[in-house]
Parts: sequence; structure tokens; C-alpha cells
Amino acid sequence: MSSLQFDIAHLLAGSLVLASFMMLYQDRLYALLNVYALHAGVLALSVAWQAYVQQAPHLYVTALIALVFKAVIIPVALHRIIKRLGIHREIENVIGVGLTMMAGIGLVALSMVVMLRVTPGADALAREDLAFALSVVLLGLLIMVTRRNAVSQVVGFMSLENGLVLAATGAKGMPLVVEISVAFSVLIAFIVIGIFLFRIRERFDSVDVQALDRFRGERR
Amino acid sequence: MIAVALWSVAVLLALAPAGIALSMRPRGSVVLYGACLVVTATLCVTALLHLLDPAHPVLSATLPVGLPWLGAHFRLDALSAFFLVVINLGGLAASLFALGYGRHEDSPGRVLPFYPAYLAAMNVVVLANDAFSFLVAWEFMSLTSWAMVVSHHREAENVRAGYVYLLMASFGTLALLLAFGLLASSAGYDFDAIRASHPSAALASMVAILALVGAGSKAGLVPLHAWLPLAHPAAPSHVSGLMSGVMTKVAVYGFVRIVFDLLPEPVWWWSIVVLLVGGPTATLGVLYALMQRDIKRVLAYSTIENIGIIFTGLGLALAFKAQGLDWVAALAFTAALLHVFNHALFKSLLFFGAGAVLEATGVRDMEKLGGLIHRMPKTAFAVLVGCVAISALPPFNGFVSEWLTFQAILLSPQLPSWGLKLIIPAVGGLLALAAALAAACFVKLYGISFLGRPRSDVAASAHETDRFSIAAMLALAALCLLAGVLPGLFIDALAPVSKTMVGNIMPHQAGLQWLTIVPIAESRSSYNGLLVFLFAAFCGTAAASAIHRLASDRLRRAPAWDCGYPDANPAIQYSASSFSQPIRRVFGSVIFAAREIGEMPEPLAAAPAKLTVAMRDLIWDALYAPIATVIGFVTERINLLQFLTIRSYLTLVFAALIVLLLVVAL
Amino acid sequence: MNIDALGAILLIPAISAALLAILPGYMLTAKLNVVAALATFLTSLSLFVIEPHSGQYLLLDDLNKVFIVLTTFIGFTTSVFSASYIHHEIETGRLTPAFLRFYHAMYQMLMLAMNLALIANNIGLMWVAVEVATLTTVLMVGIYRTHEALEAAWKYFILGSVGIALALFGTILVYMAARPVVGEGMDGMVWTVLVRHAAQFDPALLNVAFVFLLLGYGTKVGLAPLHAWLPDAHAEGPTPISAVLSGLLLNVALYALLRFKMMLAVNSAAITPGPLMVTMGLISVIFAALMLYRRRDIKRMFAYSSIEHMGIIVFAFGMGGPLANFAGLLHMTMHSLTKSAIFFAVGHIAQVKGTQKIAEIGGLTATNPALGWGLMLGVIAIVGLPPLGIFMSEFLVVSSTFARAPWLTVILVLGIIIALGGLFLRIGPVMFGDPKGKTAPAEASYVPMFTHLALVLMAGIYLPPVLVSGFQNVAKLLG
Amino acid sequence: MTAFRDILSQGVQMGLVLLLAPLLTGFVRKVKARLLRRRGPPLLQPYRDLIRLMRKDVVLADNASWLFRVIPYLMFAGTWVAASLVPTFGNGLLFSWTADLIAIIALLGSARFFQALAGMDVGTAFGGIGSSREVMIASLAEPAMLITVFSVAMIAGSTQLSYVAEFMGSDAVGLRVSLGMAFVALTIVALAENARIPVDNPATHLELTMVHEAMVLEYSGRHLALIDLSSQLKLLLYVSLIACVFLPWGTATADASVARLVSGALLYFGKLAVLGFLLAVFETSIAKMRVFRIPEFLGVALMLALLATLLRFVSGSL
Repeated sequence: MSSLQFDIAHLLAGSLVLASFMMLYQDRLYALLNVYALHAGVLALSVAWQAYVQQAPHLYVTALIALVFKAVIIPVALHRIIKRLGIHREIENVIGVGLTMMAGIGLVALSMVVMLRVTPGADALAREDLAFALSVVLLGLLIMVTRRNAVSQVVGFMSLENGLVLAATGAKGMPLVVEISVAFSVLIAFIVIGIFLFRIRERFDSVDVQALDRFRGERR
Repeated sequence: MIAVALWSVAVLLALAPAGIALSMRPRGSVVLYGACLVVTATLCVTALLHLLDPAHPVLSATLPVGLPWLGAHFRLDALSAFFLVVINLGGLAASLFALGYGRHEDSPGRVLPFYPAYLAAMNVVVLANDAFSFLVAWEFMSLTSWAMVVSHHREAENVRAGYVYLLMASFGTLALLLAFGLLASSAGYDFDAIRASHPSAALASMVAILALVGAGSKAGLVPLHAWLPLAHPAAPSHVSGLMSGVMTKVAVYGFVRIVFDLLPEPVWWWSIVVLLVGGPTATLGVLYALMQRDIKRVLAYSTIENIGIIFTGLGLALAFKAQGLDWVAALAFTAALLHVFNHALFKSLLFFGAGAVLEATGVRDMEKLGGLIHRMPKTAFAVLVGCVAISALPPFNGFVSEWLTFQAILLSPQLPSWGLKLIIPAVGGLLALAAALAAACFVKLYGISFLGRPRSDVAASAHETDRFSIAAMLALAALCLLAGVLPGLFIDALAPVSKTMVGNIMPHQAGLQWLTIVPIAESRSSYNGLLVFLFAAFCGTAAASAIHRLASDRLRRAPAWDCGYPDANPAIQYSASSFSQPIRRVFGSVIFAAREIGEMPEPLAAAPAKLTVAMRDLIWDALYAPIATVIGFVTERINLLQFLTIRSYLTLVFAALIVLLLVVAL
Repeated sequence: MNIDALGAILLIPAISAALLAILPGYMLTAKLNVVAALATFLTSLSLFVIEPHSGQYLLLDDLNKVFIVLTTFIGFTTSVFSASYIHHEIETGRLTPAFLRFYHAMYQMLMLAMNLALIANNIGLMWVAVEVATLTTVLMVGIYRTHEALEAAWKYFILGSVGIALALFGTILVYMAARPVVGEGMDGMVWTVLVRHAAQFDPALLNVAFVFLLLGYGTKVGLAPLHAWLPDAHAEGPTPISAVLSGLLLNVALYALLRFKMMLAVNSAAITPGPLMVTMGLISVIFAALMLYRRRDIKRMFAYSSIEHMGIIVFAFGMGGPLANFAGLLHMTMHSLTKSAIFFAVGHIAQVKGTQKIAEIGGLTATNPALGWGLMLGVIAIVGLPPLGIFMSEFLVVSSTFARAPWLTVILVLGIIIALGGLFLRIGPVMFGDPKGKTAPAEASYVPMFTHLALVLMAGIYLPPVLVSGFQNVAKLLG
Repeated sequence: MTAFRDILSQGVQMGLVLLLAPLLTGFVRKVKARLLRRRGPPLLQPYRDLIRLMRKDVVLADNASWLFRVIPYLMFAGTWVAASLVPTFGNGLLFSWTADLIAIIALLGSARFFQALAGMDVGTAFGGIGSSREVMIASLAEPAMLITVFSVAMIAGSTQLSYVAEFMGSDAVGLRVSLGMAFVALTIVALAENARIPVDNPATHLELTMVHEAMVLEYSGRHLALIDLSSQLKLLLYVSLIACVFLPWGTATADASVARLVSGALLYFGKLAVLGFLLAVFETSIAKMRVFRIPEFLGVALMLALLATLLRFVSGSL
């Protein structure tokens, strides 16, 4: 591929990482959702670009899914849930933003180190893409573990999954990408529905020990 | 011949499921124990014939079970033949005893299925010729006996005893498993291959230590004995007899098989370890026994003592063998094996007696017994024989084996090593102390529970037990006497064993005049149980007849004189605790941290004076309690992980990921 | 493609799942469920007779043959157990027929997913299958709709999804590693192709890939510290599902892990996965063993024991060598049979006593001898006492590794003995002592439980040669 | 002919110890009395006591068992056999190899075992006191005795008394520290075993410190006579044991001429007299101990014996 195509792909992947950082920075739910929509949009762009570069039309499907499902439907649905649960003015970082950012930078560095050990035999694009994808994945995990709130954890998980899709599409000629992205969308749909159905409010995971005693017959 | 043995084992195994069905039937126990009686008799005779076969053939067989590519190997040589005799003699007696005793079992369904399986397991242990079959049988033996230990599961302490027992048993098995793992690294699991291999001295030493731990924990060596006095009394009495009299011997077999047979020439310091464990075990065991009130627990602790004596003999054998003095090693080894045999006899006898008492009175606490010699004379007589025998008093068998051990100790100046020079006399002293204390212990056991006046109504209304039980006990008593007056025959029977294990034998005994036994040379020492017995019998009867004829044979009954204090109340008699009080004051204050707290009420106060004795098992406090505390603490802390939030669990995953990535990256 | 046995193994559950979803009446559905499971089992047995060719999607070799048979067999016995279990649940009204339709459909879905994961020749397909299995089990764990059931399901869902995601990333990395060698397209994911060329793959990529796969599928295996979902999922779901989870799903995840380990074993330059697996295995063993001591809920206790045994198995494979690998495979098989038998017993006990709290159950051997002694036998087997199968595998693991790595093996042995202590400490009062709780006679089907136990007992004494040869071949492949 | 002679000499020895035992006791009593400026009972008084007791009826406690009536004969038999196996005037008699020193001690142990049982049979408080203290003392005295035997046996290279005596008689011995210690230990043990002062008081009655008397409190008539006789035999046994191990001179061998045998016998009487006199002097010069001082007293013996053995190990010459 020409260097231009390479640079564009590179740019898009990088901006995805950037978007992850922005999500990491947000501590308001609505803002987080908006940034996530942006994140998904960037992903859609980069996937589409890969489809174009690799002449792999089926990737356009993936791009479409990313655009419609992740960038539009999910954020909207979550918006409603948040309104319904009335948790929109949550400030719910576990550790300070500054520390989180430092950790995020550390993770990016780590993923670079890990990936750049890979022999250049695999073409450069793959390496760069993988490096970015890995950092997106790690940042997603970081979001999950630094947020108390169920919704924001789900958002973190979805950004993680975006990283996966990035990697999958970046892997030239990888089969089953569409299937996998669909499967993942189903997974996410389940999660969202789960939140919605089971009314999993904020701090669904803050396990109350008394409740445990009563419910699980476990005593500490 | 080995086919016969294996078939009999198969029959025993087949009897186990039959036991489930039989336990539903009214007289099912009789059928089952009768069958066990027949099978064990067959096995006993088979093994005896093999042991006495002048050719001493080594038979082996392989079955297509066990480890798939290896199969189950079995081997019948002199050593296993001897232990087969011990096991099945015990099983024979126990089954005979149980013919009567088993009828009183209130939950037969918890004993009958396991009893034959237990016998089978013990037989397989001594027959097995590869590590897997050996360990399977070994642990199966523990498992089946555990099931019978918890058979009376309504008493909480029995369940606890079973718990401790199973834990310690598995610990021992795992130790043996590690030992075999070391051996297998070079030679695989087949014992023949292991014999052929030449492991390095370091590896052999490690194996020997592991074997001592593994077999010792099953045999009840201090400090791994804690389970024994809990578990043995908890089982039904005929099973207790088997566990104490026979199963501990199977443990001894395991040690002998690994250290004397599978391993190459011993390293000299192994013997030091064994002796340093064996001597104290003997003394401590009998001291514990002296402090007990529960009659079956006394017997269990005295088992520990005898195991200590046996291991001392084995340690001596190791020491002499390592120095190439195999003719002395043969002496020590024979002494140990003879004691194995003798202890199997009288310990089974005593446990049967305890069972008869338990069945007649329903109590195991000596403080509630007394005067049983009047109510159950036959049992009392048999138990008396057992007590004399286990106290190592001539002309009974216990004395012979201890005497031989002493003879071996007296030869220790031959050893070059200084450590042994200094340790062996000390160990001899410990053995002497143990022997004397054992006598004291059994004077107490017999005097308190069988002599004197009944201390409770149940004791006063006791009745003689059934004829099967009595037959079993009297037969064992007769064997004790026989082995005591004609030890030469038994020593000669052991010759092939010591020949194969330590490479030499004691001088041939049967040829000597008057059936004397001479360990080395007549100029050193000799003992003739037969003559001692005859002389004593002659002197006694002569004196009796002479006095009765020449002087007077008149006899009047009258109230006890007792220095003119006629006391109606049997409570004034000495009790078990008060009997051992002097010895407790001599030894106990150190070993049990025994403290006597006396409360004397004010003058003219109506309150009774009280004397309470507080004793602590220092070994338990030092070894077992800490482990329990640590486990409790750690589990308490680590249990918090059950209650974390999902986010914290995710954090764990995340951390694991980061760590692994770093590992790969750097 | 023409339907051979492999296809059938997938089709039967698929069709029956569809049927069960629409058919009413739990009696009928339960029977149909059993029949379908039996049919699948018989089909899988036929694999030994006529070996269908492995295609680009489906694969049959020594490794998965045994697992398929095991899975379908336990699937069958569990369906039998589940029939009587569900019957009781309906009577007590814990479940409504509406849910049952869903339940049975999901059950067959789960079977389908697991069979697919086992016979998939494509790492992508395998991943999808595992994900589906996860989703179905999540739904079944939450089926009681109680607060704690939902919470367990949710915990399982979140942790499982993260694990799945990590596994996917690992899969992608494997493809990336393969692409330069085997070229683009489907081949890059066909396992047989991969393992053939794995020698030339880029080791660095493989290493990273294995880290992700280990964590991803390790989460499903339930290795500490990734285990958190496992105990609650076992404790709160319906007991048949606990049995399937412990008996089968963990195995499936482990099977996936083994596939990738074999791939790494081929590539000499890549890190040896051994140390990582050994470490995680030992952590799991010790951790789970210690967790046993404070358990109050009987199902959760056995869930932790599953973690411990997975640790032992992973340790064995991590140590490698023909004996240890053989022992690992044997241990997987034995653990599946035993643990599912235990859960059968526990399920009935919980129904009889109306509680899962250990403190409220007592003297079982006196009140319900068959159940009590059945569970006792299961526990004896699971702690590795002879003459049952797990003793053989533990014997082989310990004795074959001790000379190589004394300290690690000593740690393992410590774990085993601690676990034994914990289990018997807890189970003693349940079995013995004065009876506690309701003493109603159990209307239970003992056949599945005692069938499993009989098999375990037989395996402890005699292993059929066909099994042995199969295991030995696989053990060689595993390196 | 020789067989007859052997049997005769053996028989003579058995009779001899039986006859001498009361005399020795009487002698010791007499000497003690004289030392206390009393006239004391005549030498033959023990014989008269025995005969009188044998003539009397036996008064048996109501709940005494058959064991209680058998025990006196058992004790007597055991002690007599033991006593007749210790060389007196001659070594290597016909049956001398029947039992070595360890076995002889064990025989005495059996006698004590039964005596302790007898103390508990009737079920009185005094009997219990006696038995429990007896076994406490024995549990210390027996090991001490055995270890003493070890040291002696290791020096003499045999536990067979005849050989020990011969070896001790030979010049190979010389003067050894370990032997001295063994001698002291053996003396202490002998005092304890024979219930002499300072461990127990043979003359006492109705005293809470008594041990031996308390056990036999319920005995009367011929039973009591046998028990007394066997304790006298025991005293004789220990004295002649000390004599044959530590003063082995002049003991004849079995096949020696009659003259040598007679001279050996005379010499033996001399030894008995000397040792008996020493015993009397010792007993008059010290006082009875409290019961719980006895362990310390016996502990000394134990330590000495062990030390002797260890010395023997460390260097063959000491």
C-alpha cells in the first residue's frame, strides 16, 4: 500500500487511542457517552478505510455496524437508562483523573514495548495497528476498573471491544471478522438489556455484606 | 501359593458388598465374620507354609489392573509371608472374637461392609510389588479403617477422631508417594526395577527419611502419633485390636520394605535418626498411657510404646548393617520382627478384653470399673496373661523380644561411630525405663478395672462375655505363653526374613539343648523360657503341696482388715488417677506440665475439698495447635476474597494481564 | 456438506433446541431433552467405529475424541438427573413451566456450543462457540430470578465477557502470527494448518498471543485470580447447570487452552508456556484449598474444589512430560465424572433438606443412606483417595514431577492435603452426627450419580486400553 | 555320674539359698539390734516366725479373688528360681545358663508385678498406697538396675552370671572407675528393691510412708509366710549378686573338687556375713526418707549407672 494510505490508517488508529484517553478523562456520564459515540465513529471510519485499502467489501458491514449500532443506538439507549435511573450527575472515578492518565500513558507505553518486539516480518501496518489496538484494549480495561458505575463500566467494555475490532480489521484478510463483530454486538446488546431489565442501578457491584449473609449463606 | 493368597484377597473384597446385604439380616454378622474367619485362616496357613518352606521360593504374579502400562505386580517372599502370618493371625482372632462380639453392634451397616475390605487391603499392602498397588492398598487400608472409626458417629469425638486420623493418614501416604516419586525418577514404579537400580546416597537418604515420616505417621511414632490414641479406641473393639495389633505392623512392614529392601546399603546416620525417634517414642508412649483413665486409650498409647521398641530394634539393625556387622544386625532385626509378632498377639488380646468389658459394662472409664475378676473370671484370666506378656515379664513372649533387643544393645561397643556409641546406651536406658513403666501401667490397668471392689453399679452387675470371644482371647493367651517358652522355634522361622533383609541370620536355635535361645554365643548370654517356666511351676506347686500337707490348708473368710479401718464405700479405694499420682509427680511435671490444684474449704464450711489435675499434651501444643491456628488465621484472611466487588475482581484480572505482559515484554 | 457423525453431533442439539423452544409441557420436553442427549451420546460413540474425515471447519483427533464422548455422556446423564430435579422444582414452584421451555432449549444450546467448541478446527469458530456457551450458561444461572442469582449471573457475565474479549485478541494475534507464513484467508485460522506451520511463526507474537489466550480461556477455566465468577455461578444456578459447568464447561475452556499450548510446543523459539501455567495452577490449588475452610454453602464449597482441581490439571500440563500430561488428561476426565456426580447428590440433598447451608444439614448417612453414602463416596473420590480414579492421576502427577521440581510438587502436595482437610472438616457434620433438618425420603434418580461413581471406581482400578492409547498419543502431542 | 553330680550341686544350691535366706535376715536384725545396744531377737527367730505363720489359718478378706490366693506361690516360685540362678559357692552349675542376669531381674519383676496386683485385689486404701508407690519405685529402680547390668556386661562381655563372675575373678579386670560406679548404683538399687532404709522400713507397720508392708497388709498365715520368705530370698539374692560380681574371689567352678566347693561355700558365708554387717551398719546410721525424696535417691543410681556405661563406651580401659 502507498505511504499515504498507511499514514491515514495510522492516523485513524492513533485518534482512536486519543479518544480512549478522552474517555478516561471524562467523569460525567453524559460526557462519557458522547465521547464513546465519537470513539465508535472513529472506529467506523478506520474500519471503512481498511475496507477500502484491503478491497475487502465485507468490512464495510462491520463499519456500518460500528456506525449505526455503536455510535448511535447504544449511546442513545444508555442516555435513556441513565435518565431513567437518575444517575446522570454521578462523579464516580475511583482514583483521581491525573493518576488515571498516568496509568493510561504507562499502558500505552507497555503495549508499544510489547508489540514492537515483534519482528518486522509482519508488515508495519499490522504492527502499528496492533500496538494501537492493544493500547485501546488496555485503556478500556483501565476505564472498567477505575469506574464505580455500571454504565460507565459497560462503556469501558465497549471501548475495549472497539479495540478488538480495530485489531481484527487491521489484520489483513482475517476471516470471520464480520461474524465476530456481530457476535460482539449481540454480547453488548445483552449487557445493555441486562442493565435495563434488571434495573442494575449504580453500584450494582458494591456487595453489601449483610445482604450476602442473608442471601448466600456465607459469613465472614 | 501366591494364587491362593490373591484368590483369598479377592474373596475378602467380594465379601465387602455382601456385607451391605448381610447388615440388613439379623444374623448376618455371624455369616460375614465366619466367612472372614475361614479366609484369614486359609491365608494364614498359606503364608506359614511359605515361610517354613526350606527352599524359600520367591513367587510373583502380575494382574492386568492398576497402572495400565505396568499392571499390578504381586510378590510373596519371606518378609511378606511373615507379615501375612501376623496380619491373618490377627484377622483370624478378630473374626473369631467378632463372631460373638459383632452381634452386639448396634449399627452393623457401618462395620460389616468395611471389615473384610480392611483385611483385604492390609493383605494387599504386603503382597504388592509396585509402588501404585502398594499405595492404593495402603491408603485404602486407612480409608476402610476410618469408616469403622466413625461407625459410632453419634459421638462427636469419634467423628473428630476420624477427621484427625484421615488427615494424618493422607499426610503419611503423600510422604510415601514423594518417596516413590524419587525412586521412580530413575527406575519407574516396579519394585524389582527399583531394587535393581542404584540411587545416589543423597537420594536414598531422602527416600529413607520420607519413608520414616510416611510409615512412622501410620505406625504412630512420636511426634506423628497424635491421631492414634484418638482413632484406635473409637472403632469397635475387634477393629481396634486389628488397628493397634496389626495395622501398625503393616506400617512397620512399609518401612522395612523400603529401607531394608528397596534401598541400597544404608548410610550410617539413618540409624541415628531412627533411634532418636524410636527410644523417646517408647518412653513417651507408656508415660502417656499411664496418665489415661480410658481403658482403650491406655492400650492405644501402649501401642505407641511398643512401636517405639520395634523401631529401636530396626534402628539398631540399620546401624549394625551400615557398619557391616550383619550378624548383629540379624539379631536386632529378628528382635524387632519377633516383637512385631508378639505385640500383635497380646495387643489384640488386650483390646478384645477391653471390648468384652465394654460390652459387659458399657463404660471404658476405669474409674467406674473394678472387681470384674469376680464377675468375668475367664476374661480376667486372659487379660491377666496379656498384661504380664506386654509388661515384658518372663516366661511370656514380650520378654523374649525385649531381651533380644537388649542383647543387641549390649553389642554396640563394636560400632566405630561415636554418635552411635553415645546414643545407643541412652536409648537402652530409655527402653529399660519404658519396660518398667509398662509394668506399672498394666498393674494399674488390671488392678483398677479387674481387681478391688466395683466402683459403679454397671461394674457390679457385669456378666461374663460370650464363648466365641472367650475362645479368641484364650487362644491368644495360649500363643503368648507358647511364644514365651519356645522362642527358639519362632526365631528360626524368622531366619529367612533376616537373611533376605540384612543378609545374615541368628544362630540356629532349635538344635540347642533344652531349646535354649542363644543370640550369639553361650558365653555371652542365653535364656531358656521353657526351663524357667518349668522351674517356676515346680517350685510353686512343690511349695503349695508341701505347705498344705505338712502345715495347714485351713482358710477363713472375714471382712478386710485394712489396719482396722473397715470402709464400706468403694470410693475409698485407689482410683486410676490416684494410682498414677506418684509417677505423675516424678515425670509428669516436666512432660505434661502437670499441675495439681487443691481447693481446701474453710474450716466448718460444708463445701467438699477438691483436687484437680491439669495436664497438657506438650507435643500437641507445640506441633499441631500452631498449624491449626495458622490455617485458621490464613483462611480467615483469605476468605475476604469471597466478598469483593466485581470491580475489584476485574482489577485482579487486569493486574494479572499487566504482570504477564511485563513478563513477556521484559 | 454431507452429514457425517461430526455434523450430527452438532445438528441433533440444534434441532432439539429449536423444538424444545416451541414445545409446551415440561414432562414431554424433559423426556425429549433426555432423548436428544442420548442420541448425541450414541452418535459420539460411533466416532470410535467410523472415523469421519476432518474438514476445514470440523476436526476429529485423539485429543477431542475423548472429550466429545465425555461431554455428550455427561450431558446425557445430567439431562436424566435434570429431569427428576426439575420435576421437584416445578412441584415446589421455584420454577414455572414457561421458564422450563427456555431452560431446556438453553440446555441443548449449551450442548451444541460445547460440542462445536470441541470439534471446531478453526480457532475463530472455537472462540464463537465458547462465547455462545458462556451466554447460555449466564442465562441459566440467572434463571431463578432471585437477587443473588441475578447478581451471580451478572458477575459471571461481566467477567466472562472480559475473558472472551481477551481470548479474541489472542486469537487475532495468532492469526497475525500465522499470516506471513500460511498466507491470508481462512487457512490462517485452521488449527491443523496452524500447528503444522507453527514452527516458523513469529515467537514474540505467539508469546503475547498466549498471554491473552491464557487469561481469556483461563477465566473460563476458573484459575485464580480469574476465578471470581465461578463459585457464585455454581452456587446460585440450578444444580444441573452447576454439574455441567464443573463437569464440562471448564474442560472445554481448558481444551481450548491445550490446543494453543500444543501450538506453542511446536515453536521452539517461543516461551515455554509451562512456567506460567504451573504458577497459575499452584496459585489456584492453594487458594481454593484455603477457601474451602470457611464455606457455609455446600454448592459453593464444591465449586471451590473445582477450582482446586483445575489448578492441579493445569499444573500437570504445565509440567509436561508424557506421564504428567497423561495424568492431566486422566484427571480432567475423572474430575468431570466425579464432580458432576457430587452435584447430582448435592442437588437432591438440597431439595430434600430445603437448604444449601451446611450448618442446617446433618447426619445424612443416617437419614438418607443412599444419598449420604453416594456423596461420601464422591467426596472420597474428589479428595483423591483410592481406589478411585483421581488417586491414580494425582499419584502420577506427584510422583512424576517430584524428582524434577521438588519444591513446586511439595507446594502441590500441601495444597492437596489442605484441601482434603477443608473438605472433610465441612462434610463431616453433614454426613455424621445427629440428623438435622427435614428428613423426608428423597424421590431421586440415583442412576446417574452411581453410574458416574462406578465409572470412577473402575478407572481407579482398571483403565480400558483404548482410553490409555488415546491419552498416550495426546500426551506425546502436548510435549 | 557327672550328670548326677551336676544335678546334685544344682539342687544343693537351691536348698542352700532357701535355708540361708531367713538366717541372713535374722543376722542383719541381730546386728542392728546390737548396734542399737539392744539384745535383739535370736538369730533363728525368722525360722520360728515362718513356721508359726505356716501353721496358722489363713484369714481371707471377703472379696479377695482367686488371684489373691495364688499370688504368694507365684511370688515365691519366681523369687526362688531367680535366687537359685545366682552363683553362690560355685559357678557354671547345671542350669546356670537357664537365665542370664537380665532374665533374673525380669523374674524378680514378675514377682513384684504380682505383689502389686495383690495389694489392689482386696480393694483397700492401704493396698493401693503400697502398690502405687511400689511401682513408682520400681519404675526407677529397674532401669537403674538394667543399666548397671549393661555396664557390667560390657566389661565382662557377657550377661551370663557365671561368666561374669569368672571374668571378674580373673586378673583381666583391674581397678575400673565404671565398676566402682556400678557398685554404688547396684547397692542403692538393692536397698530400694529390698525395701530397706532409707527407701522403706522393713520393721515398720501402720505408717503412711510404708510401701512393702502396705501391699501385704491383707495377707495372713501361710500366704504371709511365703511372702516373707520370698522377700528374704530376694535380700539374699541381691547380697550374693553383689558378692559374685564385686567379690568374686574363691568361687569354685561346677566341676571342681568337693573340697574346693566346700571352701567356696565357706568363703561365700563369709561374704554374706560381711555384706550383711555393712548393711546393718548403713541402716542404723541413716534415717528413712520421705517418699518423694526416693526418686532423687534412685535418680542418683540411674545417673551413676548411665555414667558407668558411657565411660565404658568412651574408653575400654575405664
